[in-house]
Amino acid sequence: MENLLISLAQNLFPIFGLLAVGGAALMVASRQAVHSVLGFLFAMLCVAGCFLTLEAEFLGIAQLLVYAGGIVVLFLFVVMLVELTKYKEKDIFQKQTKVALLAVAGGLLVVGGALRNALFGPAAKEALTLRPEITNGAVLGNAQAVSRGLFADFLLPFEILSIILLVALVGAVVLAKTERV
Amino acid sequence: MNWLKAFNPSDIAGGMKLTGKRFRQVLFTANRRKVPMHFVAEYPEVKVKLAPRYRGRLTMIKDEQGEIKCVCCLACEKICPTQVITIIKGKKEGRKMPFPTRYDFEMERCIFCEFCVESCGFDSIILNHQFELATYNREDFSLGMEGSENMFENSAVGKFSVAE
Amino acid sequence: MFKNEEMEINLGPQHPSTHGVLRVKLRLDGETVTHCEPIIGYLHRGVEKICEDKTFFQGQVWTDRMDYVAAISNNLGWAESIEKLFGIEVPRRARYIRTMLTELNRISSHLLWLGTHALDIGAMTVFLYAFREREQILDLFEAFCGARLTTTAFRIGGLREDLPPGFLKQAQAFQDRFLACVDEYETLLTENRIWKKRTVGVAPISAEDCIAYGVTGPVLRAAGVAFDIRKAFPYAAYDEMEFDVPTATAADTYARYQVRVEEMRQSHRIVQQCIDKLPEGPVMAKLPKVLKSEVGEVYHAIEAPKGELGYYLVGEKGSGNPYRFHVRAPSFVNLQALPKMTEGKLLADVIAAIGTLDVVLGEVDR
Amino acid sequence: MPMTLTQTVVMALIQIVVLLAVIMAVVPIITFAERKVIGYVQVRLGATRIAGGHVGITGPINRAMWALGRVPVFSILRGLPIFMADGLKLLTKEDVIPEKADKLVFILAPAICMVPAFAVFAAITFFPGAEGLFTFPASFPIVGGLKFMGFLTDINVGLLYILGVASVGVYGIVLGGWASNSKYPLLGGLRSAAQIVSYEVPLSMSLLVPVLLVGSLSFRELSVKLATEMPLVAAVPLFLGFFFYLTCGFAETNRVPFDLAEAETELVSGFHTEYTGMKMGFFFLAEYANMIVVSAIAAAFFLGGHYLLPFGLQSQLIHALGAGHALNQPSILFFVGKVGFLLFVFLWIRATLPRYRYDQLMHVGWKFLIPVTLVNLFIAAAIKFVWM
Repeated sequence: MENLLISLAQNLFPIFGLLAVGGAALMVASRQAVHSVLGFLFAMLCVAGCFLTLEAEFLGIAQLLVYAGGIVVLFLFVVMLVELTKYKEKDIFQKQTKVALLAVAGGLLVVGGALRNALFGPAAKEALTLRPEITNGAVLGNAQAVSRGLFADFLLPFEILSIILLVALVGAVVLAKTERV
Repeated sequence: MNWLKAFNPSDIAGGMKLTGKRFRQVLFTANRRKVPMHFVAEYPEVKVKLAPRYRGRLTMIKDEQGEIKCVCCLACEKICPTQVITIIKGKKEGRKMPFPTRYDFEMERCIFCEFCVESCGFDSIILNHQFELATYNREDFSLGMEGSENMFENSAVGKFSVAE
Repeated sequence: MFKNEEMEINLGPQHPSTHGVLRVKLRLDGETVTHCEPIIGYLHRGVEKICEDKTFFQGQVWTDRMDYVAAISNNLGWAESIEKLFGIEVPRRARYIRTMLTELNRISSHLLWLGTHALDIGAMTVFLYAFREREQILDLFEAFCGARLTTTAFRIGGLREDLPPGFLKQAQAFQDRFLACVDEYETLLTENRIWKKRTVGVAPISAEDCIAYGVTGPVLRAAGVAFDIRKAFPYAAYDEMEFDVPTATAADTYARYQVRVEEMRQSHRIVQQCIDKLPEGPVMAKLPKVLKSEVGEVYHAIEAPKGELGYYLVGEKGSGNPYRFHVRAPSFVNLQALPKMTEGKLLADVIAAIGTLDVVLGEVDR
Repeated sequence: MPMTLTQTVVMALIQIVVLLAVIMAVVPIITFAERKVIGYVQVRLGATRIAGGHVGITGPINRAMWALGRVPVFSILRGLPIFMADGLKLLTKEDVIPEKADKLVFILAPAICMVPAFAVFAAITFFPGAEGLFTFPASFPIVGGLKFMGFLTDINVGLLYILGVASVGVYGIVLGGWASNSKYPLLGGLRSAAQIVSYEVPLSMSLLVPVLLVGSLSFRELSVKLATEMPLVAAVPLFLGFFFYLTCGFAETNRVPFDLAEAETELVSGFHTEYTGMKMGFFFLAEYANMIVVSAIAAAFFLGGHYLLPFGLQSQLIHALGAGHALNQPSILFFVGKVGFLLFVFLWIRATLPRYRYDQLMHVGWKFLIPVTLVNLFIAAAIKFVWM
C-alpha cells in the first residue's frame, strides 16, 4: 500500500505529462472545434498539474488562472460564435500536405535540438538542478521566489514585455474600432 | 462628480430596510394574523371567508314542502350565454305548475355569470358557495336533477340584501 | 473579417415574460435587436362576432374576457355604449358606484402591471406586494358582484343590485392603507439605481409617434400629451369628480412608471370622493322588457387602464343583438408601437418595453 | 510523529468525505432557506408542507409542521423536509438530452461546473488554530494518533488556488449553454462567460488588498493576520474592499442583481434551459456551493474570520484587552455566523433588487469596479508603506 502510493506520487509528473499530450492530441484530432478547445483546456490543466508535482505551486496556479481561466475561455467564446460546421465538407489538408510536412519536420528538428541540448548538452546539469535558495526554501515560498525574479532580478525585461503587450492591446483596440466604422 | 453618487447607498439601503423589516415582522410574530400586511390563508386547513354574493355552482332550490320550485319557464335556458342549461318540461302528479322532468346543467361550460339566477322569476335556482369544483372525470361536470341529487340545496340563502 | 450573423429568436408564445401568448419574432445581432415583429392571434376567440349573435344583455360576459385584468372597465364601456344607443338615463347613484368600481379596477390593473413589469426587470418582491393589494380590491369586487376576475358587474341601465352591506366600510379600510402601500412600492423602485438604469431612456416613443400609431393611455400621457377621456369626454360620474391627469415628458419607461403610479394615487382620490359623496337613490333605470334596437350606430369610448377602449355598435331594426360590434382595444393598438420602441435596442429592453406597454393578450387577440 | 504517505492520504480522504457531506447537507438547506427568506420578506410563508397533505406517510410530518407554525422564530423551520423532497425529485426526474445536443459536452458540462465549485473548499480554513481539533485514538488501524485538522490543505498560494480553480467553473456554464444547441441557452452561456471573465479582474483586485496588507497568499495566515495584526487605518481599505468584493462575488456567482446568465424573464432560464433532473441539480449545487465560498472568503478576509470584530478592528481589541481575553479568542461560531449572515444577505438582496441589463453590468464591471478597486489597492499600498 505504502509503496504503491509512493510510486504513484513519484510518477505523477509523467502521468500528468502523458495526459497533457493526450489532451493536445485530442485537440488536434477533433473535427468539432469546441471539442478541440476542451482538449486544449485539458492539456492546460495537466500542465498545471505538472507544475504542481514539481512543487511550483505558484506557477501551477498561475497556469490555471491565466490559461484555463482566461485565455481558453476566450478561445471558446470565439469558437462558439463562429459557425464552423459549414467547412466540414472541405478537405482539411487542402493540397498543402507537402508544405505542412516540411514545416512539421523543421519544427521537430528545432525542438529535438533544443531537447538534446537541454538534456545532454554542457549546461544540462546546471539547468536541471534548482537554485539552492528555492530548494532549501525555508526562507522563500515560491510565490516570493517568482516575484523576486520578476520585480527584482528581471524588472527591465518584464516591464519591456508589458509595454509590448500594451502596444499590442492598443493596436487590437484600434483595429477593432476602425473596422466597425 | 456624478459617479460619486454610486457610493451613496441610500437608494438600495431604503429597499433593503423595507424588505428586512417585513422579514423581521413575519419571523418574530407568533400570531400571523397580527403581522401587518399578512393575508396568507393556508388553504386546505384554513378556508377563506367568501363574500355572501359569491357565485359558485348552480343549485336548485326546494321549497318548504321539499318540492322543486322550478316551473319550467325556460328563462334561464334562454338567457344563458353559454347555453349550459337544458330543461325538458313535464308534469308531475298533484302539481299544477309545470315540472322539469330534466334539468341538465353542463358545468364544464358554465362561466358563473349568474344570469340564470337573475332571470328566474321564481327564485328556484341559486349559485351556491361551493368553489372546489375540480374533479377527475369529465362526466362529473354533467349535473342534472335526474339521477343525481347533487343539484339540490334545501334552504335558499337570500344573497342580495339592501345596502347599508 | 467575420460577417455579422443575425440570429432569429422567438420570444414566446411560451415565454416567461410575454404576458400570455404574445409571440415576438426578433432578429438579433449579438444582443441588439435589428428587427422586431409582434405576432398575435394565439388567443383569438372572435369576441366581436360572438357578441353579434348574442343579445345586448348577454354580450357583457364576453367583454369580461377581453381585458381580463380590467373586466369592470370593459363592462362599463359595454353598458354605457348600449345605454347611449338606446338613450337610457342611468341613475346618479349607479353612476357613482360604477365610477368607484372602475377606478378600483384601474388600481388593480395598474397593480398587476407594476408587479409583472417589476418582475420582468427582476424585482420579485414588488410583484407580491402589488398582488397583495390587488387581492383586497378583488375581495371588494367579490363582495359587490360575487366574482373576482370575470365580474359581469353592471347591467344595462344601471346595476343589478345596490352595494352589499358593509361594502363601503371595507372599501374605506382599503382606501386608508393603500397610499402607504404605494409608498412601499416606490421605496423599492423609484430611487433604486438599478431600476432607474433599466427604465430611464428605455423604449422611448415620442408624442408624434404615439399619435401616429394611435397609442393612448399612460403611454401617450408619459409622452407629454394630457389626453384623458375621463376629462375630455366625461362619462359615468367623472364630470363630478376632482382629479388630475398625471403627465410626464420623458416618454420613456421610467416616465410611464411614474405616470401609472401617480394614476393609482389619483384613482384613490376618485374612489374616496365616490365614497364620500355617494348619493342615495335607485340604482336601476326603467327599462323596456326586451331591448329591440332601431337602426343606429354608436361609438363610445372610455379611459380603460390601458388607454382608449372604444365600443362601436350598430343596431339593426327589430333585433335584440347588435348588427355589428367592434372593439377598439387599447392593448392591440399600443402593441403596434413595440417595434418602433425596441429596434436598435437590446434584448432586455424588449422585455421592459412589453412590460411598459401593459398589453393584455385577451384584449389584443379578442 | 511524521506521517507515512498512506496515513496522509487516508487522513485527507476522511476529511474530504466529511467536508463533502457537510456541504452536500448545507446546500439544500440554503435552497430551503432561500424559499423561506424570500417568502417572509414578501409577507408570505414560503414552503410549509410536503405533498400528500395530512394523510398517509406524510400525515405526521405535515401535522407536526402545522403545529410548528404557531411557534415564533422556529416556525421558519416549517417545511424543512422539503429540501429532501426536492432532492428526490431532481434525482428521479426523467433525464432529457435534446436530440441535436452535443451529447458528450452536454453531459460533461454540469460536472465541469460542479467539480471546481467543490474543489475550492479544499483551501478554506474552517476551524481556527493550527492544532488539530480531534486526535484519532492510537488504536485506529491506519490513522491512529493522527490529528483531524480544521482544513484540508494550507498551501502557501491558497487564495490563488481558490481563484484559479473557481475560474474553471465558467466552462460548465458556457459549454452547457453551447451544447444544448438552443438559442436561449447559448445567449445565456455567452453572457455568463463574458460576465465572469470581466468580474474576475475587480474580484482579484479587491482580494489583493488583504494580500497586500499581510504579504501572504495562505488562506489561514491571511485570515488570522488580517484580524489580529492590522493597524486601525487598515479598516478603510478593508471596509471598501468588502463591498467591492461582495459586488463582484454576486456577479461571479450569477446571483441577483447580476443573474443575467439565467435571467428567466429574458432567457427563459439561460444556460440550463434544456437541462433536467440531476444535471440541472448539479448546476444548482455549484451555484450554491459558490455562494458559500464567496461568503467564506468575505468572512475570513474582511469580516475578521474566526475573530469577533470585522475589518481588522480585532487587533485594537487585542491591544485594549490583551490577547488572553475571552473576546479575543478565535471561534468557529464567529466564522459560521458571519458566513451565515452573508448567505442571508445573498437571499435578502435577491428579494429586493431588480437585475441589471447586460451592457450595464459590463459598464459597472469595467468602468466602475476596476477603477475603484485599483484606487482601493493604492490606499492599501499607502497604508502598508506608511503604517506597517
